[in-house]
Amino acid sequence: MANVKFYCDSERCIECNGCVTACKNENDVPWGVNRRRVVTVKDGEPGERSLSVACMHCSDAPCAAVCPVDCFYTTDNGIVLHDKDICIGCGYCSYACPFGAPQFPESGAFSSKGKMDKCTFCAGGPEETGSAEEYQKYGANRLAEGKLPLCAEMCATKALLAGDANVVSDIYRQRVINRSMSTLASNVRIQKDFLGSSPDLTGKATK
Amino acid sequence: MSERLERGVEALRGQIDSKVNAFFSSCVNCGICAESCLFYTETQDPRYTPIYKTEPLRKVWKEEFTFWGKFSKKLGLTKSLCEEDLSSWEELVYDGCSMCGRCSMVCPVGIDVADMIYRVKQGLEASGYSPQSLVAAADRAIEFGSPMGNILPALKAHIKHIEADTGLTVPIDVEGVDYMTTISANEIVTFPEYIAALTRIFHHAGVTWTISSEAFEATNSGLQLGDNKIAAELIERIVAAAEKLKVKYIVSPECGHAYSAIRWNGPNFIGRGYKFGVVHILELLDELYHDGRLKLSGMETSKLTFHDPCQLVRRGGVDAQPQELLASVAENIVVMKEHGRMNWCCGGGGGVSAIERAEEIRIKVFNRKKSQLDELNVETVVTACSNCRTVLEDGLDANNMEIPVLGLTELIAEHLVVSDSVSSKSAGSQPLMDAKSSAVSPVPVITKKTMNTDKSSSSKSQKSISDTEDNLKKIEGIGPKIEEILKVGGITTFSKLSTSQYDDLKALLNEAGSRYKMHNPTTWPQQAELANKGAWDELSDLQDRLLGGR
Amino acid sequence: MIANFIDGPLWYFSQAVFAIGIIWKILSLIVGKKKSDLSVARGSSVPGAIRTIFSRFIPDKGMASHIKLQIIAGYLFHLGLFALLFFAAPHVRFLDENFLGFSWITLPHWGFIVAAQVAFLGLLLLFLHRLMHQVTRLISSTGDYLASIITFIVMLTGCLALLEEFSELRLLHRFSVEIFLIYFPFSSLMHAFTFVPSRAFTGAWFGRRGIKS
Amino acid sequence: MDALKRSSKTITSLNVNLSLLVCFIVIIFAMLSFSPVFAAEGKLGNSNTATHQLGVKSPATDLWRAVRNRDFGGSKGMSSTSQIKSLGANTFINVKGQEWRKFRQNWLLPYGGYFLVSVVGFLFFLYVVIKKVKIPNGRSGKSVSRLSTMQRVSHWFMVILIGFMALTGLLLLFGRLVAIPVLGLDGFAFVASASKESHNVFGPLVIVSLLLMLIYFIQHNWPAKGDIKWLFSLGGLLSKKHLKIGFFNAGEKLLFWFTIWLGVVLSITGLLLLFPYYEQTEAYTQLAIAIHAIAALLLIAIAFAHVWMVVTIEGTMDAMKDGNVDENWAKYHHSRWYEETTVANKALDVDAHVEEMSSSESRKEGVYQ
Repeated sequence: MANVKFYCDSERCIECNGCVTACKNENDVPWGVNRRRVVTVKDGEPGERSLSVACMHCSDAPCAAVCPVDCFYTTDNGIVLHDKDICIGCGYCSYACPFGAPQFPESGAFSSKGKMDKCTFCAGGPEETGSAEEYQKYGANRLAEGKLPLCAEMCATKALLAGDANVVSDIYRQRVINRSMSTLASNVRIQKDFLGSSPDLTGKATK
Repeated sequence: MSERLERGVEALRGQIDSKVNAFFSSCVNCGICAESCLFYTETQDPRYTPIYKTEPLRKVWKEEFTFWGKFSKKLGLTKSLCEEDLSSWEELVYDGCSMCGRCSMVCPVGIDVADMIYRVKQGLEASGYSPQSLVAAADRAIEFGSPMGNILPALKAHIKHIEADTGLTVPIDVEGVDYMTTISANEIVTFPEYIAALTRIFHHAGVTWTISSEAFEATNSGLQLGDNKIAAELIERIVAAAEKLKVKYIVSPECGHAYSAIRWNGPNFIGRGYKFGVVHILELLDELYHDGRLKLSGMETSKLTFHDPCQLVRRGGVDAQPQELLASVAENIVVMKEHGRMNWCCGGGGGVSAIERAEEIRIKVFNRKKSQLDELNVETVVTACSNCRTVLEDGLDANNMEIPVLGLTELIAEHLVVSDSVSSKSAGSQPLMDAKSSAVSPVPVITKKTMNTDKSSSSKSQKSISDTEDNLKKIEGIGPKIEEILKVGGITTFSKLSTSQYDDLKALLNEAGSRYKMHNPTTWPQQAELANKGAWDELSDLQDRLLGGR
Repeated sequence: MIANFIDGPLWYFSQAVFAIGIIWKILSLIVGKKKSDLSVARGSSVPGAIRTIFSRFIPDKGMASHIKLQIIAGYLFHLGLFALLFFAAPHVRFLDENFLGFSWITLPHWGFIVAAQVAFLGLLLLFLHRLMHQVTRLISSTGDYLASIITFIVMLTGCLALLEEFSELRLLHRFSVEIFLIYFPFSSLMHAFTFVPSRAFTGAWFGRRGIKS
Repeated sequence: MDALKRSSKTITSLNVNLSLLVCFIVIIFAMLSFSPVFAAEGKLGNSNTATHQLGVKSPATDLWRAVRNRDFGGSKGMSSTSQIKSLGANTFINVKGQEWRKFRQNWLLPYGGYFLVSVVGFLFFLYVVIKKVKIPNGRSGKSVSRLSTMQRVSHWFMVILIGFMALTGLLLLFGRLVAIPVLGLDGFAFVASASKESHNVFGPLVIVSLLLMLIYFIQHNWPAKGDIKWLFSLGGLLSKKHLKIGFFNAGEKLLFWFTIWLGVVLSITGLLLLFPYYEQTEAYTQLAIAIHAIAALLLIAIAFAHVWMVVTIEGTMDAMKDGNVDENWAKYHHSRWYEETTVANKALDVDAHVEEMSSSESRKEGVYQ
């Protein structure tokens, strides 16, 4: 199977937090643990954008590199998973991760970290697929059922894309092209209106 | 197992009861008791740790009363109690413990260590590992009625003196009185003024009392030795005498050890209760005082402190009475940093003072008391135990400290209101005598002069009882040893000394040994002349000018 | 296999040894030979006994400066251990589920950790004092060292298992507790129970004589 | 003389070793401090070119660019927020994570490991090659009291704690490299968990041990005259005269102060690590781990050197066993201290003797003034 990836389209994300809710609901994660979050930049300013962030399932995952007990592993389809039976809750992965994906259930006021929890791409964990232990420890294993992660499936604006990296990038590339075309089209219109020349739309001389 | 070891183990085994079981089960060897024991704090030798002294008993307990001990004994893993143990513990237990019971007061799990050490003593005694001096004393007590031998004649002599001096009668073997007074040997030999004081106080308060000629001795050598049979025999004598005289109470002397023996241990030694009561002399005095039968006048003004005898205050329960009595006759009382129930022992209790070989360590551990006294800087020490008193005097002597040690009963007797006293013809009954007569008076009297800082008169002066001999120690440069030498040489009185020639005196000293050669008797005849004339003030002036009698 | 043994037979065996050992000891103290005191009492023994049971919690003032370490470390250790034993959430839960059927207030997580630290501090200092001070070095027996070490191991394994995620660590803790329970009745650890009768005996003795102890 | 030469060699080599160590630390710190600068410069360059880029660009590109700019330029104009309220949720991309990873994986693990192995290997080499420094003239049998009970208690308390912390800390640091091949993933996991939990529980006790150490040892560790001489002559062995050394020599004082200061650093960073979820500490936490690890490795190396010294110099251990040292040892290694104590003791002894003499005299003869 090919690599799977998340991609969030900032032009489409409307910060509805539907993905967050879907994730929580589907994986039954405890309070305080947010496998996915929506971050908004320039909130209320011109150029405001939102992005839904979770584990990016990096190819060269920093978390896996720094883990002192080597509890991370990457599946055939490029999903970075970890073994909670091995995790000791040291938090090193969270120091290395650029996306703030690793989450720790806080146990007690001394903030002793419990075992790390993070997005599994709805692919469960090392336990037997579909078993109760798997669900209890890692949440749903939708991938085994042939489904994509619920966050992406629930995304109302289809901003959050998940699935085969090639497909995701195709979709996104198509979107970018479409947006470019529309931008170009509007540019053409402007040029036509104000300059009176007919633009070349072959794509060879766009500069 | 040798026969004597077997006897020892058997005796130790017999000592183990619920109490010992609870104590040893609880001991975690925390070592706190060490810090409460003056034998440890002064020597810094960890072997003097109180609980360590009970090790023979613990060994027997462990081996025979615990599952693990029995088990490992079967496997041959434990080293049983052996004779070497007993012989090395003899010194620890007899010489290195005054049974003062301070450890029992501080143990965090509440072990009565002193009680356990007494139990160990019984094992050691049964196997014959006990100090010769104590055994001999016990033998004498059984044979002659007193650990110091036959001292009845001495007692009678004292009584004769007392009667002559005070004009009062000392009732002997009188039936049907309220109180039968017992006296410890030490008081008869060293502090006979105690008997005089008793006589005057009882007369003053109108107490009917008597001394039994059969059982006047209160010291119980069996208790010191750890031999319950001897202890029981000695108690039986007193009980028999008391029953014969049909008294209501036995009065225990000041001696704390004697009090413990008759009051607390006695009934258990003989296996039955008494038909009469036992009171300590201070309890009785306190009662009389409260009833208003003891009228006291005058206050001691010198700075004094009370040394609490362990067996009396800590382990006998006579705690408040001495304080009250002392407060009634003295106004400048200071207390030691640790006082009352937690006062430090003088170091001579539990028979230690009777063991000759223990003298070195006894003097060493006296440092504790010394530093306590140094802190206070007192002029007088009062105590209520003849043994403490002897030990204190010895210790103070050894440390060159000039602090008189007084007995509380005598102090009380000094302050009886004179007018109430029937007989005032005797000089001895005058509470405020001047120093002149005290030197020649057969009944030593504690006077203001002595109480104060008059360095020329040592507390030892009170000991002199003979009227044919003068207290030569009054002469600066003469101590008890030299006094002895002089008296052996025929110089017993001031007048004889005043007529002696320098050369004769020097010859006497040279004969006595090299240690005495250095003494210079030049001024002695001159001093003696003044003393003989009774010119005490002049003598004192002279002595102030002299340095070391030269 | 080993896990089953530790959670099963060994657990019950250790409990039995512990319970029987303590009952046996206390019975032997009650039933055992006692000397009756024939002397006339001045005070009464029962109040004295009760008094001493509590009064010995407070060290003598004059002694305090000489036994600072034993007092401080001793109190730290015993209070910490007591808090851990009876107020740590896992223990309360365990007691609730297995023995009592009811629970009580528990320490928060940070409280647990502080209690553990306090107890460790006390125990380590006491142990080192035992090793280093001339008196305790002389009088301590192998049993005393063993008792300290076993207690230390029980506490340590307990802290290792704090995360409550690794069954091996929980088993280790339980195993060390079992060793502790089995060793308990045969050692000076018994002072946890016998200090009461021991103080009571002494207190009664002093009480009879009218002495505050 | 032979013994002198031998120990001179050992002490020289130890000093070389120490200076190597110091250089190493300096290098590490230098790299640490420069690496972010390099990284920042690179990124800045990129963003500059981006602004000049012409043509159509994806709006998302701007977004990511802005994010990275914000991350490097502090709060330069761009804020990010999230509905999720947890520490770091507002941060879009934490670029420091990569640096931290680089430091840990590329610097700390390899060089830290080499450092520790080489120090231990070197000390072992010295231990094998250099014979023990015997007490000159052998043991006299007489002992001099050197350390009090509490001094020994606090020392061993620290030894137990630092030993334990070092063991668990090293397991966490190098366990993946060293222990996993032996124990396997599952086997190591519970060892590591136990290490982490106990490391956290015992950590604060180190502060107590530092305090005890300060209280009971600081009196002997103030700089004194002769210390510099000692250092320059490498333990008194380059000087022709036998150096008179007080209670501790300069090396021991250095050991003490190194331990205390490294201990303070370790305590502060360690406490930060104990509370990782307090606001605004994520960046500090990363720094704290780095400092904590370096300081710990240094302290462990120093501790090994200390152990080696004690093992090599006969009779040193006695002081920590029962507080007494052999008289000859004291005369040789701490002559000034020995003289001071013996003079004081003798004075006491003489006093006591005189007093005893006079008191026994007076007791026997009854001389009363």
